[in-house]
Amino acid sequence: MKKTSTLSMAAALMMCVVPAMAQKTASQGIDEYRAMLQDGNPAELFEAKGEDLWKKARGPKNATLEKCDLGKGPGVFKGVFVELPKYFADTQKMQDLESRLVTCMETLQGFNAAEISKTAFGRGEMANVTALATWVAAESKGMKFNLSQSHTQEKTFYEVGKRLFFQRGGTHDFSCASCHGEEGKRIRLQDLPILTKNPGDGVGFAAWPAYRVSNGQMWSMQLRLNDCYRQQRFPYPGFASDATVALSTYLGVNAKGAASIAPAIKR
Amino acid sequence: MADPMRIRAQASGDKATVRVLMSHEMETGQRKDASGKTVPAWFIQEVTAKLNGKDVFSAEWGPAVSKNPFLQFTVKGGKAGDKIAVTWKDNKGDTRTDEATVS
Amino acid sequence: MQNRRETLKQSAVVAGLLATAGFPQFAHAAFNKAAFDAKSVQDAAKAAGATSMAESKDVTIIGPDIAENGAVVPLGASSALPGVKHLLIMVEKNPSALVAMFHVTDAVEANFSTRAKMGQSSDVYAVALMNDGRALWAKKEVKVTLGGCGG
Amino acid sequence: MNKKTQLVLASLAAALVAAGCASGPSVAELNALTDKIVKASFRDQSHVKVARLTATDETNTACSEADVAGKPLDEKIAKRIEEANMKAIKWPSDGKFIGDWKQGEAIAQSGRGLTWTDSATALNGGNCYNCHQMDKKEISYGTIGPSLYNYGKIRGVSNPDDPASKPIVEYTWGKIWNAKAYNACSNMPRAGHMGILNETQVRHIVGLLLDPKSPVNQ
Repeated sequence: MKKTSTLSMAAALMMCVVPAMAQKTASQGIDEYRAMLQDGNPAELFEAKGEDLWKKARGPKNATLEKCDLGKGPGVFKGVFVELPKYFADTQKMQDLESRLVTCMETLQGFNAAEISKTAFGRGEMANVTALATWVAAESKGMKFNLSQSHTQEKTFYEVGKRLFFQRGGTHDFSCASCHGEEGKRIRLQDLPILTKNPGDGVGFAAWPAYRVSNGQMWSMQLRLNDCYRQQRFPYPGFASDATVALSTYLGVNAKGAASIAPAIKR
Repeated sequence: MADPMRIRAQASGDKATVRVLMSHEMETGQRKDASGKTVPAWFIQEVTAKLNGKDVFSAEWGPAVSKNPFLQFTVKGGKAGDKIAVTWKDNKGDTRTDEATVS
Repeated sequence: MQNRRETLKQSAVVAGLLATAGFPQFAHAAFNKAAFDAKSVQDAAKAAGATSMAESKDVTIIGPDIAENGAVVPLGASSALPGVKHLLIMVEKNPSALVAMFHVTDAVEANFSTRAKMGQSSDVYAVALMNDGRALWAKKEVKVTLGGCGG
Repeated sequence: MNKKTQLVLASLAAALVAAGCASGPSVAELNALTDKIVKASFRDQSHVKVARLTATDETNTACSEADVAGKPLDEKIAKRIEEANMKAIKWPSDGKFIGDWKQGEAIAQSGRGLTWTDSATALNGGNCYNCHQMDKKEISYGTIGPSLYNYGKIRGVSNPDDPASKPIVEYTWGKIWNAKAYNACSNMPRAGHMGILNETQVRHIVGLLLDPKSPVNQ
């Protein structure tokens, strides 16, 4: 059976003109809703918990995290968030905020990093990693993203991250770019940030960790990426795996100059 | 043990606006878990507040208040330096009190 | 000199006095189960003590026109009328309408905000329950949209 | 597994430096490294297997590569991909293209299915509203794809059974079944081809788009 005609193709193209007027009130309404939620972001609850966890002696070694080196020297937490992921010489690895916190929990406090990485989001020590990440991120609020690209691995991870971003697969042929490759698009009523360049202050990479009102959960960047991959119908990305760190590197480098608003409040 | 609340109280003129975030699941009792079992209701039922030790506010809540609840109220006569203490009690009898200073 | 038993007895009396006479305006702080179990706006108001209901311009309900997610819908109720005893926030189409009941005292303004769960688009109500038993209400419609990927 | 891959990578980088290659790894090396990282980072979860990534077809690999390069797909390859996908389209077994628009609307609304948190056996949704406007009453629609409001009406389909409507009816079926038959690197999933929707469901979606009584055409 032979199908398509150029005529129907032309018709398909013609319908691309979208009436935007009727939508205006809906998106204005949504904006108003979001504005109402800004005052009183429950992420503050997790922020407070994270700060407490940083200072508390815990784990088999009964130590605090106050000597943790998140990239700017032991104990420095201001400004580290907007420079991660980066290469760490001691672990010889590219690490994002969460994987680095887990490293500190292992080396300083004696926790088992592999065990933590296997724990489901929101449970046990993983929930503590998220709270810590929320607090550390909050300590860089308003600062601009500025990831290093000086180490070979930092450049290589950017390139790998770019390939992951455009990788089509799964049952739906989706890649990250299917939703985040063009400006001004929406899924349902959600605006989709373009992530191949700086999408602006507090958008995309500069908004997470964020509190999700739809499920009342605090979501770290690792969970954000994990759920993107889930909805892409991809298989399960390991926590702080090279793939998620490489993708974060790509997004973080692209976000250069964007001011962080993390922790944000999201749908 | 429940996590601490976040209380912000700000004086302006002759009153203080109090904003509270509480850490609580607020289970409706109508949700089912993965195995199909109903998750029992678990929610804050009573919220009270004291200004410098004197009762000023009370409310009753049902399970339809959102998870990790937000509350805002305005205390007459509240001024900078005053102590505001907020207490919640849930349907399991668990309770928590936190205090903040009006700024 | 008091013996131990008498001391106990006396403190029990003091506690009893405090409980009943301490703060009359907090006498109804116990959880009103009937009101929160009631299905409709009318039944919830009745269970909270309303004897009549009327719409009023002096009661205000604040909420968004559209909620991006029904799990968290910011709602506020207020009234400048004298004689308001309780302010109630209700969602008509929830399984039980009553979300929150705030007790108005001399110490606070009759102006409260919280956030509610909404199962679907619905009218939301602020109901001011007056000292004389009248329930004065205001309502507005809140549309709840399906966000995200519709999963 | 993290460490292992990164150590491999480190030695690769070291080798490149030793060879005096200051410009870093080549495109082929980066592609190979990405494949390695994908294999090491993703795992099976429930019914969702890693093979969904590693065993994907030329349509996806070629389009991904073009996207990374930031260039459109080579015309010849695009043509070959479109032809292969066109050939793979299954037309309705009973010749009936138009289903029940009401059921089509429910399928269009649903974004469920095929994630690792979905049941492996439940019927999947079509995800249509995620990207397209359809029924005008639904304000929560996406804009990744064009608006499909009045899809049939605009194309002059007043009776889908009329032979004059045949090209549009068939194009609509084909586009839903396998969008890549018409545009090799389309963002649109291949709903029938990849087993997202079954034949009956595709029929209902075609009904939603082309039935003059469907809210899409009001």
